[in-house]
Amino acid sequence: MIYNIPFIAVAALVLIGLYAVVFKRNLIKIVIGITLIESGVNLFLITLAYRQDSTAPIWHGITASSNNVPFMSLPVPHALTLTSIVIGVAVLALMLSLVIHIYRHYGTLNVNKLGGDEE
Amino acid sequence: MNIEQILDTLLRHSPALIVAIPLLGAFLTPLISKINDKVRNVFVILTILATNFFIFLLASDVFAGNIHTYVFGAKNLSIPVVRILFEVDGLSAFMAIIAGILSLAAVIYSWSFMKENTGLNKFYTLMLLMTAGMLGMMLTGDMFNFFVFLEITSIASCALIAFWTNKGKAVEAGFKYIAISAIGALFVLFAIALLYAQYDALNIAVLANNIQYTFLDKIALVILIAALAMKAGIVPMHMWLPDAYGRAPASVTLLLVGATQASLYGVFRVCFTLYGSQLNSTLRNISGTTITLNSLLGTIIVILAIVTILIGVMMALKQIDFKRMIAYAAVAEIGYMFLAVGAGLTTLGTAVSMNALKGGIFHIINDALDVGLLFLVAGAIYYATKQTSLNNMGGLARNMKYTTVFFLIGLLAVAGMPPMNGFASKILIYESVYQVNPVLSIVAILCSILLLAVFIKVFHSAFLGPEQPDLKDVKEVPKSMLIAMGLISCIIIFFGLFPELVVNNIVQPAANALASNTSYISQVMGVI
Amino acid sequence: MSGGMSKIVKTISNISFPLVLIYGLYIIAHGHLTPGGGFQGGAVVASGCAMILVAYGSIWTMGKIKEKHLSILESLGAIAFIGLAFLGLIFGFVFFKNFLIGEGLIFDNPALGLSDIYTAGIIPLMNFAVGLKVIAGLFAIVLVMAYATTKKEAETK
Amino acid sequence: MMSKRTIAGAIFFSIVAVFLVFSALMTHSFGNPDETEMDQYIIDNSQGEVGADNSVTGVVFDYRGFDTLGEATVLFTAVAGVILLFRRLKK
Repeated sequence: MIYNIPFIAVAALVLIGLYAVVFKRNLIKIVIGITLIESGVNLFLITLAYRQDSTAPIWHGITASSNNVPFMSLPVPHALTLTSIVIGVAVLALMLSLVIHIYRHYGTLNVNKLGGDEE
Repeated sequence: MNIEQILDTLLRHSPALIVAIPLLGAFLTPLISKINDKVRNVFVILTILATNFFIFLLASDVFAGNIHTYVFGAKNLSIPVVRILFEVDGLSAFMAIIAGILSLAAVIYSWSFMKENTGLNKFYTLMLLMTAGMLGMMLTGDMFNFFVFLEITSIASCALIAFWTNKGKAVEAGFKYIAISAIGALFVLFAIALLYAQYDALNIAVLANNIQYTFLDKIALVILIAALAMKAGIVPMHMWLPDAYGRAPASVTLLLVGATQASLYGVFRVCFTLYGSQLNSTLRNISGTTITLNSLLGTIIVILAIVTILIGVMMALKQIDFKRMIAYAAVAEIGYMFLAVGAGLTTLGTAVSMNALKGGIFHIINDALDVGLLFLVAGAIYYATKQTSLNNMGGLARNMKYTTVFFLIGLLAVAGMPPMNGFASKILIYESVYQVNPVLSIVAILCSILLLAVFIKVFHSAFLGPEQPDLKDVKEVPKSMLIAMGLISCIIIFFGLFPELVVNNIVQPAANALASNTSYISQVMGVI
Repeated sequence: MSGGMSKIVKTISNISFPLVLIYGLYIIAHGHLTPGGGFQGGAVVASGCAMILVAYGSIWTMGKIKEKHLSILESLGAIAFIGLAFLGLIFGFVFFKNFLIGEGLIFDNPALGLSDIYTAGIIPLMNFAVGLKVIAGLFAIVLVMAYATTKKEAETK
Repeated sequence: MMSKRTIAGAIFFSIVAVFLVFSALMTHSFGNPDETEMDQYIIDNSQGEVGADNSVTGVVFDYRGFDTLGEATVLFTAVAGVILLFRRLKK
């Protein structure tokens, strides 16, 4: 039995990401932190799908009325994770474009040195 | 088919169409804009008008007492609920009306306001997407679907906040907004996963029916409320709000007000519907006094609300940038809503509670209209003078007569003066909060007076006063902007003159939906 | 950077691009049978396009295809997707109804219960619509970001 | 010397840490979900109702198809946003 180790890993991933977001002053590191939180949440969703000794929820050449129906893991969390990953890509693309713009304006990625605008 | 049957069919499908039409419009906009700019603008306005038609059609039926459900991909509900469904009750319909009005005003306003800019095809696409996202959040009956629409709204609004990419502050505000909302949304997803892990369901009604209030549910409740309140701009996490409101183009700010309130709607949905059946449960008995969940939650919300109001008003006093000042006033107004809802929560089940909830809900729509109007006026001034700082304005009333009138209406409404709509809702809030705790009510009234003082000062310095030499040949803004501001002003005055009508027909169903979640649950669970 | 990478890289990416393309399309087409689907296959094809972008440089690629064309392609994919959902409203009387199931036309549900490439109703069609959307969308993001950054570098030099 | 910001961050961080660790420990033990009614229904019926061997695709495009529309919209939004941000500013 591995008990709840995967869930502990989830908590660890989210916390590492949150640490980067809260304490790091570099924009790229903050972005990395947000993607780490996202990976943690995705891992949480996908671990929820697992049932002991189960296979992937795909029927290979058999139907539900066959004799040896395999024991399958839960399909809904897979679908949710898929959605969440695509959303993560979208957010990441937008954040990086904003970081590029910020770097062009201020010439730095340090959060503390931003501000003092030209306007 | 006669007209009644057609209307009936449209009514049955309207929950899906309300979201699908702006989405389809958004997908078509890049193609339509190949023709020319005018056709594109007309197309966008027509799309929003069609959406509004369906919203009002649906709302008129929902306010008559029906709850609409719409299952995607199947004719009937089946148990277990595997499919996504939309569930529209009084609260959802009420919020959808706000989003509809705001988006209509925003696109009309943009016609002239944004004319000088490039990239308008994408701008209108994103406006439609943001509208669709807000409406989806308000109508959905599925937790994960709520998360998806939350993300659509925040991604679209982040790109729009940073619209003026040549200004560093705008880009910075956009980054702040996307970082905050991405983290908030991820924690919402985490809480949804916690709920899913226990009950193997994602539907709000099913979850509300099964919820046991275990330790994990408590964690999920705290995470959901904290994350959504962060997106709604409640005080410890309000830092992003003045930046985002202040730097975005005015028409985008108007939609952002709606997006903030969609998050607020999320808080209400979670507190009152998802955990609604657990609200009366006793948490602990300390030496004879029982602490129930609703009183604890209500007290926390009331404290946060008072702090929000105080900080909003105090910061508004200090600002010299017009839009930032209004943004802090918006923070204070959000505090008033929370104050009323918190007061309603502490006294759940009594007549006072019902009055408080009514006041809070009525104030949601009033806040959206009042603050929205002020932002539009600020945008109009920026359009005419290219100034944002109050120090550089003066004597604008001479050349901008209509804008001055609209500003006066907005000013009186925000400060809660009769005969505007703000008075109607704030008097309800003061009355009910006074019965909970007189001190709170007095603080709220004082802050309201301070807000009036803030805006009177602005009115005096920017609109009256000596004319600035470089603002001599300022012209009145174009017609489309006046139409948008006029639309909102008319609704404000109408609400102010007939508050009873509005409270009885629109606010009461929404307040009923907050006060009890049994009809919401039985609509889904009671079918079989 | 504007000239792209060396000749070896260009040649290899020329050879491998069709393979990546076929593999991605295979994943899209078999989405309802094996692991995969529109998003995953689209991401594979888009990464192939990104490989070409890296090998040849963003300025050359921008000369071949503009982001507004990609944007229109993406719109078409999205319209096809939501259009299928609207067709469900028209033919199946519910938004997002899988209206081809049980009709006896193309993409029907097989009698034996085993599904094949020609079953599952609108799912394969939706996979293709989403695949088109993802290919165009992801490639547009990469192209625009790469072009914007290289252009800036060229200006400052 | 810690700044105010760091202290506030540390408090926030530790509160979230407590919440996360508790939720990780309190969740059902790995591989034994308590309730599987909805998912079991999907596993049993995806082949018959949808005609897809892959239950996950059945969920993504049929049972929760509206989510996928939202997901496609998110990507569309991001593309529109990125193109908007990198547009030419002058006409």
